[in-house]
Amino acid sequence: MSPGFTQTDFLSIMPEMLIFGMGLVVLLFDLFGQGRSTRNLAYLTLLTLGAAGYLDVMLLGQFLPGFGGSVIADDFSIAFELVFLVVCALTVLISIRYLEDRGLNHGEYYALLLFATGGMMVMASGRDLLMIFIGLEILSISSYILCGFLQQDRRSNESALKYFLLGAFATGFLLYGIMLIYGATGSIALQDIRAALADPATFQNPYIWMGLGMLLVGWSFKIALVPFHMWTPDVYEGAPTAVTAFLSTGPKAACFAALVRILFEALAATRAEWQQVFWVLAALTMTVGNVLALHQDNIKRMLAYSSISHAGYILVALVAGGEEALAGVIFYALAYTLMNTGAFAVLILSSAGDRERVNFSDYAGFGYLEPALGAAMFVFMLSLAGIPLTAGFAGKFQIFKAVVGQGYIWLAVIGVLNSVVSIYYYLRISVVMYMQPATGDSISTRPPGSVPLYVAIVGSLAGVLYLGIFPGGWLEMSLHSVSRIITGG
Amino acid sequence: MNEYLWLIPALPLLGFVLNGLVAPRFGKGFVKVVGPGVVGLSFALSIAAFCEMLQAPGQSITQHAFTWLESGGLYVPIAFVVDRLSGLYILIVTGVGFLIHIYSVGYMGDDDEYAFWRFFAYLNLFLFFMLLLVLGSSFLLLFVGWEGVGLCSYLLIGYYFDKDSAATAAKKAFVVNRIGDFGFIVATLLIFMNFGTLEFAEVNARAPGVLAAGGGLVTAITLLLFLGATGKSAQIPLYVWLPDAMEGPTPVSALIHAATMVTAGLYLVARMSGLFVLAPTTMAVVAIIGAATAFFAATIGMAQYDIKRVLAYSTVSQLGYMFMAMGVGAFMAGIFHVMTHAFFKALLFLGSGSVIHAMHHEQDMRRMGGLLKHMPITGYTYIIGALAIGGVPLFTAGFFSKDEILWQSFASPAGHPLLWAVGAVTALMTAFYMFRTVALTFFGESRVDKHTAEHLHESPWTMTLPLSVLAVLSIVGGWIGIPHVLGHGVGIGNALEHYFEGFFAKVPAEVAHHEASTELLLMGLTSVLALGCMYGAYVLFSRNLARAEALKKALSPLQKLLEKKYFIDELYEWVVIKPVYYTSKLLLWRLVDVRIIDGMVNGVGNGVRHVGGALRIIHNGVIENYAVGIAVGAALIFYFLVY
Amino acid sequence: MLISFYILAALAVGGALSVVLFRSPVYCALSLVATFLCLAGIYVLLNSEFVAAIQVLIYAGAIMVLFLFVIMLLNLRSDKPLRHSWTWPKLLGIGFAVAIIFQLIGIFHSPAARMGPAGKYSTEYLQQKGAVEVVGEVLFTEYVLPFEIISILLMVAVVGAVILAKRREPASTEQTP
Amino acid sequence: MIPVSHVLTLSAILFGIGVAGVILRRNAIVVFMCIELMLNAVNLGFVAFASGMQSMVGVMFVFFVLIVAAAEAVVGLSIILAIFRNSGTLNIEEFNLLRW
Repeated sequence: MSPGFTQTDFLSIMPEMLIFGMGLVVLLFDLFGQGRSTRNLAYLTLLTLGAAGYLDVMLLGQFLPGFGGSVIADDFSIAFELVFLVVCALTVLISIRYLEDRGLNHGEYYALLLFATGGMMVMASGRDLLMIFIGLEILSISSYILCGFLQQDRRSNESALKYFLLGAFATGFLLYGIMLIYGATGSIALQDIRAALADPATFQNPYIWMGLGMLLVGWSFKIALVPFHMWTPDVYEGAPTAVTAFLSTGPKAACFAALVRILFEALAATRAEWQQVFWVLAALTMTVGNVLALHQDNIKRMLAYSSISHAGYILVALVAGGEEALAGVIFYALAYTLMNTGAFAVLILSSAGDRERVNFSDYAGFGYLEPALGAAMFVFMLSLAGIPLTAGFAGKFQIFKAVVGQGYIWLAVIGVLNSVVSIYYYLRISVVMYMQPATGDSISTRPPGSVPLYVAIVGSLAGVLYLGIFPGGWLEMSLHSVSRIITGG
Repeated sequence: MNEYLWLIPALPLLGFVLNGLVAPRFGKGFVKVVGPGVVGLSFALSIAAFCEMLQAPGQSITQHAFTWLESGGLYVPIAFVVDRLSGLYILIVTGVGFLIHIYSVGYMGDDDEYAFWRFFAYLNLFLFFMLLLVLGSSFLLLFVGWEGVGLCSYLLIGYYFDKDSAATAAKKAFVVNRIGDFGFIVATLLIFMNFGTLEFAEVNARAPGVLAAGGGLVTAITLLLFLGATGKSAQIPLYVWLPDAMEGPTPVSALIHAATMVTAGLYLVARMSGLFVLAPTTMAVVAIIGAATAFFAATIGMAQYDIKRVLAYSTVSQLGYMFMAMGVGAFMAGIFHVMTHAFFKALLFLGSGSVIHAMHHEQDMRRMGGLLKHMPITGYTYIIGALAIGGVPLFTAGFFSKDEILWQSFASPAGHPLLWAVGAVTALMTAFYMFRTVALTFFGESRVDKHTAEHLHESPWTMTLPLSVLAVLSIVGGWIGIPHVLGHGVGIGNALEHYFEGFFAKVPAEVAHHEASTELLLMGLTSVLALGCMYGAYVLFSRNLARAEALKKALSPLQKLLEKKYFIDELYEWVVIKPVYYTSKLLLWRLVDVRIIDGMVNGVGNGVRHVGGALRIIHNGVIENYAVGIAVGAALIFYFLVY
Repeated sequence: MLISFYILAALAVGGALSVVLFRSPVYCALSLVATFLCLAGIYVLLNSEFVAAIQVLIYAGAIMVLFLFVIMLLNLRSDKPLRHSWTWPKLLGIGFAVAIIFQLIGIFHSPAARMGPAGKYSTEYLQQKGAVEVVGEVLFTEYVLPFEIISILLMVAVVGAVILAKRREPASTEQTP
Repeated sequence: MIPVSHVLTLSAILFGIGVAGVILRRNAIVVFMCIELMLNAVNLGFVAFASGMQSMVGVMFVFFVLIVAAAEAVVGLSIILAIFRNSGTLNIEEFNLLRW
């Protein structure tokens, strides 16, 4: 291997490099601009994300392995990277006001968001286990810090500690899995592992199975599948609301990207087995997530459990495999991002100023006090519940259709039943909003600083409806981008 | 003027957008014009589409709006189809919808501006979804409409959200409907799996080839579809939501819970007739459930005092009738009754609304009486409606459609004399309780309290005009389906039968031959008895209230049972809702989450700490327990994979 | 050589058990250092002097010193005796942890277990070119991208330390009007 | 030559002890130490495989795992410091603000 690198090498990781580089720039600016408003840094971050998105779009349709095949820019990674950029952009938009309300003028926040996003992008484009691991760690460590960002708040501390300890614990399992896979195949590159598994002798090797098991445990924790999910509600509840929005969408999508790559590119030969494991996990995850969400009084916590069950829906697609289903994963990742972040944006906006509103009872009569916000929340809830003409429905439809197409009727039935159950708790907030007399008051002050929040809400709303009514474009792109993953080319 | 079908649902949607977004700026006058206006236009277009459809080859026109989903083998265009079934439906939906919109202008006129535009926005939105449901060419589009109407129904039942009962009723409706939706979704998935398409036309056409007649699969699919239909059309066991749905404003009850939405289940069954005829078991279930619901709801209706509740149970009962018809393979008769029922039931609801409006939202018939002289138009039109539903022979719409159903349940190859008997008894009960309402409300002595009596007045023209139009339709609407035995003599053919010639799939069986005299005999028998019941109810409840009370006393246990609706709501509460609630709460929440997962509670206090072994678990630390979960899960996965 | 491995291994296991069983965090940390040093010894036996060196320098030297520093800074008391925490979820967890150990040992000694194909970095090759030199060469050619990207991780850690651990004034005084 | 399977057995034991420690201990710092133990078990496995297969990949991975462990230590101890300041304890059983 020659130390000289070609243009392709650099092209393949250009968006990631841009994100990381600009993260450092944001840090520098923050250093020299002490005490001044960080709003400009937020806008700089948005600009960066836009530029990275532009680069990604430019790279569409390419197939650029770089650095000895350890990273790749293909349509799969780009599709996911676009999702991450949307996640990050929405998070930045909803964070500005949130941080200012709490007097946290720290530009590091945006730098960390950028680093976390870069980590996710590395995970999506990494093509060996080391790159994926490093991306995951950048993401995880940034997330731990973001969870604990409200340094004075015990809940935030506690959230960070729980996330950190359990996250590191799960990382141990993940690493052990990588180690065993390496031991069995002598390589950490996904393509080489695939080649090694083509040999039936390797296929019998218990290292492979144990390694697969360890990997599944590690990823299941990161994606919060039952029974590895228990940290989720605590961490999500305690973290700053804007960070919760980020955590419940971005990292999960990134882990699914990495998981799909690992399972379909490297470990495709073991599919029959992990399919069975995931079948059980998916059924458990959907059911437990939904049942527990039913009993929550705190909306953040309810959304945490709901995010567990949504991970279950996506997992169903992994069980099915196949182009259709994997396209469903990408489609759902974006759909879930939009509807979930939108809901969080409404939470943050209505909590702006004097009082925090995170309990159901805080939203009594909200639909009449704030018709526009109430309607937006209603649409987000409908989408999460999977009512037609919203992104949530299109995503679920795509997934369940693929699952049925592959013959997993019972899994589909469990999924449908769950999505029926989920209506109850998503509906609960609309019941409170529209059918209980107002006890609270409308958002008393509307400081000019809320504009980014409104942009986030309107943007997610438009996205949810657009994906619901015209799912064709994004679906087309998703389908296109997974074709090569399936064939392993 | 060629690609205009999409406008039919789009116009109400436009109305929704205008009323919802712009209206607050322009005030009530704007809403009064836009709300009904868009529906009127939509009605005009529907007529045009209907006429065009009649001329078109195959009596069906399809127009593609755009492609919604296109992915690997599944191509879901947004396409609208007007054929003989949906053509009739859109006429009913937009026509009756238009009249009810006009009526609402008067009925809701007293509400404040804010509530007013909200009401029309919801109502327009409802029509949009209903039209989507009817016009859609595939299951998917139908499902969009199906969910949409459920949503609007929910919003409109809970319209008076400050009333607790309204909010509860709304929730109940939504929840019960979801149970039905589950069946519908699973059926759709199964159909897609077996047919690879969700287009109605294709599924119906290929059904005999793909699914074995009478096989388990087709029975499962149709039963699941029927489960969906029972949810939407309020049949046993999912009927409980409809009577409670009367908490909504009366025009809503008329439009959604009598004329249109509740017939969506029937539409689904009729639309999928090709599948249903392949499953004799399902057909039998449909017929029996329909007959049972018809009978059961009618008995409850006899003992209710709330005028709207009587009408609600009557609706459930009539819907049961229609399902009975479909169950014996008489799809046409069912759809015929859907149409006539839409006319007279909307009329009855609007009439009751007019009364309620005049009585300042009093709905208890025990506090009415003798209203005919105060509000003649309302009174006479209501009586016409009652005559129609009671089936007064030869000149009301209800007679023809009801008689068709009864005859088919007797004579059709899938029919049975027992079904006929249940249907006939139900018809008699219907005649009885409808005239009970007429007598209690419009005749006899006035039991209205003084204050209200001073303000009694006939409703404004916006309300009486729709009443009059519907009254006319309740009479002439049936003439398109005059049975052969009657029409033959005077040289009138059965226009409806001709219209639906060859549209519905037929139950594969030998057609039993029945004498025309049998039909005439049965017809005459039920008609005479029905007339008798009407007269009896009229006499009993307008002149001899005292005797009615005595009768009631004599039958008090039965009366109580009926008044309390067989305690079905209580039964549901105890058998279904409470157990589910407590299982989930006690078992899953307490056991799994409090004890195992989240076993530590310092807040419980020191006292509890030393109580018993089970609570010792409470001392455990959270993170560790979470880690335990991970370790256990890990070990199990390893065990599965490696060993 | 095998003997020294067993001795080191026994010491490592003993150290590890002490970490779990000692009540005082300081003792735990010191036991952990001992375990790390034993592992470094085993790395030497496995011809990975480079790893052994960084194990001592970074793990035993830097990371554990940080641990001890924090423990001292917080002036932590000893935990309650462990026997107070034997509750059935924990027992269950321990049981399954032991099960995991046996599952792992089971596969390591399974006759079907075999390692991947041998590479070119044989002991002779390493001795000939110099072990550290080879490591350096590989690191800065094949692994240069992860090497660069991991610097971001360190950056994140530094930023995190500042954000999380820096003493701040109560939030209200920093609020911009 | 030391048999690879023996080294791996040691690695399995250390890993299991780490897992048990995480489950058993209540002091956040000690829990974290047990996690470090798990990571070391992984490293040991990597080195064993690397020497057994005459491969460099394992050594590289150990290098990166070490850096990650260092970064985690920095962040983890900062979190522990922050929570100790606010609550005065490191007993994870007392961190119970966030619960059902």
